[in-house]
Amino acid sequence: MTATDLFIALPIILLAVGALVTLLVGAITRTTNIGIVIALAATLGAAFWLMQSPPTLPAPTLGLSAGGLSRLFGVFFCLLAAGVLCLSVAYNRERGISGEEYPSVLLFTTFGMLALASATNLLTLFLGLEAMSFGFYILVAIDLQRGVSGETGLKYLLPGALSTAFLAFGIALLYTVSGTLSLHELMQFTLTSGTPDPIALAGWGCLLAGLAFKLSLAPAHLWTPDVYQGAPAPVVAFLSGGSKAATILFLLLLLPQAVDVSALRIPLCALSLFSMMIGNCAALRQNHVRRLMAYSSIAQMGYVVLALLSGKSGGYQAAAFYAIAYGTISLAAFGAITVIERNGGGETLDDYRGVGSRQPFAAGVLALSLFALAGIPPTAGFTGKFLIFSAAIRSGEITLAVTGILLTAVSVYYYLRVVVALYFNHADNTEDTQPRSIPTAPEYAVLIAAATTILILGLWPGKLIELLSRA
Amino acid sequence: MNTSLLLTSLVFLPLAGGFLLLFMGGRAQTAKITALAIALLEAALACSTWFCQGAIPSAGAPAGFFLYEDFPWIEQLGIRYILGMDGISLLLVILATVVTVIAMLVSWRSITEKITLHYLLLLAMESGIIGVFLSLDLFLFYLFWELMLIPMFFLIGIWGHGRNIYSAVKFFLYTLVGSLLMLLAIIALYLIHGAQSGMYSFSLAALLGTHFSPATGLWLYAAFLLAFAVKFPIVPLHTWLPDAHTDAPTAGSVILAGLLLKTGAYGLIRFGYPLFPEAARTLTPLLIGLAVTGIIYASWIAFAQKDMKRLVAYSSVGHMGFVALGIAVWTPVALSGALLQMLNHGLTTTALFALVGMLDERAHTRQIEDYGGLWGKIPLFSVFFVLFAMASAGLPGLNNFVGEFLVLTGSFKAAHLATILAFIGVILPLVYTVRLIQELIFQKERRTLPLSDLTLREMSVLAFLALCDIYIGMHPAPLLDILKQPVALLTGGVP
Amino acid sequence: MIVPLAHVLVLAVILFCLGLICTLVWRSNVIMMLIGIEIMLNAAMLVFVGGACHWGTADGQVFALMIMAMTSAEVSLALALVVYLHRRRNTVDTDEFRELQDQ
Amino acid sequence: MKLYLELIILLPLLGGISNALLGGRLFSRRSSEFVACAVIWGSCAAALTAAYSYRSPEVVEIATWLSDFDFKAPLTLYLDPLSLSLCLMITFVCGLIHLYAVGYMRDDHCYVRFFALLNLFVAAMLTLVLAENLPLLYLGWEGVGFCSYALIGFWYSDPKNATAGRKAFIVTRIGDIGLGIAIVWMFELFGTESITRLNQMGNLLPVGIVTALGLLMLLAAMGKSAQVPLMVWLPDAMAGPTPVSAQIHAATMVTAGVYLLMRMFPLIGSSTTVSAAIAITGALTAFYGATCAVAQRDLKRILAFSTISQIGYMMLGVGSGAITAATFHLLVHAFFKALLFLGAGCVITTLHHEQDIFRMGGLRHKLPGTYWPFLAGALCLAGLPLTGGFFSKDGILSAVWRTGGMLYGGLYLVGLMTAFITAVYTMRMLLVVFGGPSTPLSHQAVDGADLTENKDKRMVSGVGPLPRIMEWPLIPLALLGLGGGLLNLPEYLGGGLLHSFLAPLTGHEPTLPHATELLLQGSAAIVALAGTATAWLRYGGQRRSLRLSEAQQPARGLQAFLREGWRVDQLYDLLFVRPYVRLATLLWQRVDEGCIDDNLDRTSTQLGRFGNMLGGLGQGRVSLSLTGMAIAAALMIAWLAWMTA
Repeated sequence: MTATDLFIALPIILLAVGALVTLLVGAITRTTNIGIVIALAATLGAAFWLMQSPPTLPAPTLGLSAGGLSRLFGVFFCLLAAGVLCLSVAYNRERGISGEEYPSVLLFTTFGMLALASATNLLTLFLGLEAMSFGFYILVAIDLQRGVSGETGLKYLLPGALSTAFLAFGIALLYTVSGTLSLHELMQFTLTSGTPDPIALAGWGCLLAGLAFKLSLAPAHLWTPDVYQGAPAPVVAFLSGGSKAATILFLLLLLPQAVDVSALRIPLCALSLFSMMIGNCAALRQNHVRRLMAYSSIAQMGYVVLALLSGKSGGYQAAAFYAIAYGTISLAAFGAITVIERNGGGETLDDYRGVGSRQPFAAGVLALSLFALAGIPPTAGFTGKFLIFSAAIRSGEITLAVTGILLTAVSVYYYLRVVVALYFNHADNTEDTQPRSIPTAPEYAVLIAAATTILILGLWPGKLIELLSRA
Repeated sequence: MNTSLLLTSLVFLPLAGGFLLLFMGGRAQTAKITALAIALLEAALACSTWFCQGAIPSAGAPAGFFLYEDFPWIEQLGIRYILGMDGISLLLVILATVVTVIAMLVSWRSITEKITLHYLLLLAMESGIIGVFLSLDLFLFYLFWELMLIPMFFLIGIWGHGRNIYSAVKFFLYTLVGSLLMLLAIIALYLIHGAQSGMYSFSLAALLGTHFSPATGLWLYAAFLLAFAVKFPIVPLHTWLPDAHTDAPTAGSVILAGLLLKTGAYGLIRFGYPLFPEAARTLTPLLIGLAVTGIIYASWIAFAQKDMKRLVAYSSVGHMGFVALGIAVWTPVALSGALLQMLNHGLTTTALFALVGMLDERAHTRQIEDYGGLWGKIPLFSVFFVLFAMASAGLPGLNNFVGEFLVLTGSFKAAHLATILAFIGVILPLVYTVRLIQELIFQKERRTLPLSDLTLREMSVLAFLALCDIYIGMHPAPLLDILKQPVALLTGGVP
Repeated sequence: MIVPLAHVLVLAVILFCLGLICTLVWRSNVIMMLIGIEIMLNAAMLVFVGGACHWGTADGQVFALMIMAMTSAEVSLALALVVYLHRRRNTVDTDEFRELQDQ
Repeated sequence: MKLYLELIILLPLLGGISNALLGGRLFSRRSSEFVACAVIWGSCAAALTAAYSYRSPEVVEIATWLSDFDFKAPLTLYLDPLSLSLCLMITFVCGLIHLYAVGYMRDDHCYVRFFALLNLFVAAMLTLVLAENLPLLYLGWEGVGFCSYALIGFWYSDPKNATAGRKAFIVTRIGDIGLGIAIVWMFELFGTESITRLNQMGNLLPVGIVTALGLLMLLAAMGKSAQVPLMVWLPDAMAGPTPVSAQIHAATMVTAGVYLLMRMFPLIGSSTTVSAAIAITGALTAFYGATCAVAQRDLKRILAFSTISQIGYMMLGVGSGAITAATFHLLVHAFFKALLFLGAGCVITTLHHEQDIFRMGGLRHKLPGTYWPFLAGALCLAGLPLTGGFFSKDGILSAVWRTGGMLYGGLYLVGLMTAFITAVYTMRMLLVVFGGPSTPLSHQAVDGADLTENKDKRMVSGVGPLPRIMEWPLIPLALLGLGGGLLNLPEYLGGGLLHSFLAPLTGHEPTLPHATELLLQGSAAIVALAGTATAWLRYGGQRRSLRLSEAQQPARGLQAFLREGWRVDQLYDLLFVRPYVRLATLLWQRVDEGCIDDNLDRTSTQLGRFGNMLGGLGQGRVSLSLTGMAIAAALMIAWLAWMTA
């Protein structure tokens, strides 16, 4: 292992070590928040390292690199994890989720994401993805006091394992065709111009099916609402923002290297269309806020696929932008939901009535993120959608773009329902009975940061777009 | 006068003021007064631009724009921050500031909860609308276009009555469907222009010369038209409007009728026609047909209404039909008539909604059949009511007549039959107006209602509007002069 | 290589399908579903090993090893969950767990 | 001159505005009344000065109004003999009526509104008359319409009054469609709206277009001047206070249609079709009005129908190209009809707002101050020889005769017949109202109980003797009516003043040989006398009480048909009003809400249901989730396989 290797791997190592230290410290002392503090330090440290380090060549011996994209996403994952950690403090305290395993697993998950982000070959990529998924298997079911936690875990784990099988099989087939695991060469061999090898295509089919689960694309989306409903809110924020972004990154590391992705056009079209349609329509009458957000995320991923589909004409940048934007919005939305749900607040739209006046700050952030999801300017969601549809039109996917935009209009309806519940419907007499829960300082910090990012990405997205197009 | 950032401050002063209000959460009275002060300041600022007409615009300004600001914004996408003001924008911006002040004043007492938020939203709304009237970059335009929806949504939803949530959501969705397709069209336009010229830009001036195949142009124009037609609203895309108006609070109705509807017409004038002249010409018969249908259909329906606000709302649809007609035929006289009609409709309908709101505020009913004999009880109110109702019915000497008449004069050459039908449409407003006057103002009192005559605040608002109405009705020349140059540039007429 | 790659692939596909069917059909017992998934992963490993032999590189074999390690971790996690679920509801039938669904 | 013209219009306008703004607060009642009357007389003085200094037609531009690109409609006034003579008449008659109104309204506390509107009306009417371009004329045209609307419904608390006002406004506005279209069309054709310039350009156009334009203006005139078929509003308009009826619905506004046609005659007169149409409309209306008037028993309605009829004469005159005669009749009619209305107002006020002529009687002795002027007016109306009405009506009839031909010959006969009926109903009215013994007001139940509805509830009952100010304006009017003939004497008596005054405008109108003229006048005189005799035979002396007792019975047959104005109201109600109202509701509830809106709502509901179904796909089962993924994989692999194959 050379110095460069170390240089590149340092943030990953930092996270891994952090995870272990957290566990150890937890075993030694029972001080409540020490684990979270350590985890926070690790994530922020990793983020800082990634930010300040200059771009380097790929690591000679490890399957790692520190290119623009991976560093950008690395920073994003670390900051997201830090945000989720901050959100978790109060939530976990009130839900009785104690112990060092929470921050530790969270760090481990981040570790997986970071490994994925800096992977140069499929093995690292796969392992990173799996490491991340492992973390989530545990995280979604970590609130064992809750009756549905086990079910949530089951509903995430079983399809997750199946998707792993598909992924592994797909990668195996691709490897068989190309004889290499290096991303670039593998892509050159498997998605050539002209008619590609049937086995390679079968491999891509399996791979996409596996990834469809992670991205919760229809028809592999059925787990999403259940898991979103059952998991602790901060975990959902991480799941929705982080794991999806990581999966998008997985595809972003693969697809741009291909010679010609037109073979995958129809499957991707179908995935995109089904996801947009099912996600948006199913959310229309949903009364459970988290399930609603889950369907929304299904739909949003449909848009990302639309971007990936029109990759060469700016779609990859759009997808990357949207991944980050969506992650930020998720953090803000579920952060707000976390705050709202603390103190045993309800989860249905009826319970959200009058929250706008009881918890103005959280409700404001939630409303902002909902508008962002709906693609209303000037938010990150709008810029993202703008980039996606630009790419789609540029690559000639007019029909899909028009369908997508019309479904966006449909989607506005259910986002508005939440806003309506927050602000318009006055709760009957709940004003006095329910305590006013005031966000804690970390929550404030995270929500403000996320909301600001949403607005900045909406108003001045230039910097990020530039970074992405350079990467 | 240094006018370098005048437009920017015009756009963002209300928004900044709104943020100021955020810090006054509890002190409603202070917030109210601050908001009004900001709105008045804004109005003064807007009026000050009147005197900039002679100003020499900065380099690069398109012809006709005497104030112009152009800064890079998102350079990676060729998006610039371009604001410009010509005669058309000038009048509409002044209208916007005035109507906002009026909206604040008419809701001075009727809003009793979340007062700060109410005024904050009004200010935010003002920013959005002024932004729409000033932006010359399509991306920026779209941004403001969407931005102004949100405050209105909250205004209807929080302070509305009846089925306000339904109406608010309907309003939002209806307008959004149109504008999202317009977004696609904007993107397509941007890409087509970029591919042709190699320079990707959203600036209106740059995009003006883009060539399309007829089919492409038609589709893109159709998307633009849809977005604007919903806002307009052009029959049959109007059904959101009666609901939104009926259930909105007075300030909401005032802004909706006075300003929001104008943005649709403005968009069509500023962007729709100039960008796609050929497509626009192809669809002119359709637009004319819809406009005339709208005039007759909406005015006819207005006759059957039982709810005053609904009646005024339908009348709005009818009156905007004249604007649509004027734009559709695109002759200099008709277009300046249409622009003037926008202004007139803004003033008159604002007044009518304010009046209805005042009645509602006192008696808590908007059913026509509950009132009667108001002349005997509240004569001052009745005088204003008759005046504005007559203005709305197009009585010569009052403002609406001028606009309608110019539209009809200008459109006769282009569309004989449509104009003749529109003339028939002129009489229908009179029919429902005199019915409304009769049932409200005349006859005997039908129910004992707690009515009191206008307060000083209400009277000053109405008197101001009345003066505007009469002034424009009798001496529209200054306004027409301002419009002359931009209209000539748009239509190719000789000023 | 003694066995042609095609044969390996056919076998792997058969295995994969068997595993898949097992997972899909045996819904009354989580353990059986997990076993089905294991079979699918084994099919993948088989392809890796076959591919490695075909190309004469070690990458595939390393991958297969990694999958093994990963699988064991996964299974341990899954079993822990199963135990937990069984303790709560006294059943391992997955379709019994339907608390979370659209109303 | 500019100053005078400005003053003519501005004074009433200022009077109206200042009364509206300050009346009741700053002004005492007296000063309100004073201002209202003073401005009209001031205007009259200005008109007189203008007449004095008048040399030749003059165009005065006061300010810009509508001006946009090539479209120009400035505030420009045009003074020519026609507008000058009308101005003089309007200011003078209105001045008298204002004075009268001071007395009439002395117990009404809404006097401010009344006088303000009355003044505004005069301003609008003068604008109409003096306008040099059509949009400005339209401004006045609609302005008088609005004032008329507001004044008919002046006693608004009675729905009947308000409805009458509304009807008047809407029906006249229907006619205005024609004017509006004509205005924009002429702008398209000539590129100008100036009346003087338009009138010079008539011969530039094909006759067809001129005809169309003429018919459009005729439509406008039908509305404003209550000609068949748009005459239905005028009888109802009598719901307004009597001075309003006198000023607006007898002397001035209703003649605006005639004025418009006269004004534009150089343009539209070149089409014989238009002339014929105008003449036919006029004759028909004259006949219609007269026949209806015969059967009425409401004093004001008699006068209203008589007005319709007399304006019909004017139209007939215009249609025959006799602008002078029409103007002459217009002026004289204004004098005597205002007089009759004012007289009727005196009668009605004295009788506590009783309007049924069959409950009146013996007023000759009770109200001598009213009776004599009223008699003069009636003589004029009946067209008895040597009165102003005789000469003016004869002028029209001889013009019709002069035009000749089958059509005009027929129209002449109709005119003559109408003259006969006119004499009948005039004398009937006179005899029934003023003749016979003085009977106390009886309140038997009679047919037509609706005749008493115009009572103003707020008027104090038991009005004392008639205020002097209400009677003396009758005298100058009576003198003018009787001596009106002097204005335009026939050729054989030395030629007409008006004729030569209007000559620059009308060109040289051909005149008949003196013998024919005398013959025609003789026949007209005979007809008028015959009518008077007929009326005397039926209502004179003892037969009056017979008719009075007959009137107790409900009207039947022809009488009822005529009394209800040929039942045109019912017909229109059936044909237009009810379908309009029904369709409005239908469009709203069935089309707008039932179809457009409902379909949208239903679509969204369906979409929501569809979504629910999609959401329910998972059923919360893990196995289905796995199946979904397997399906995704299977489909994709199948597609990819199919694609490579």
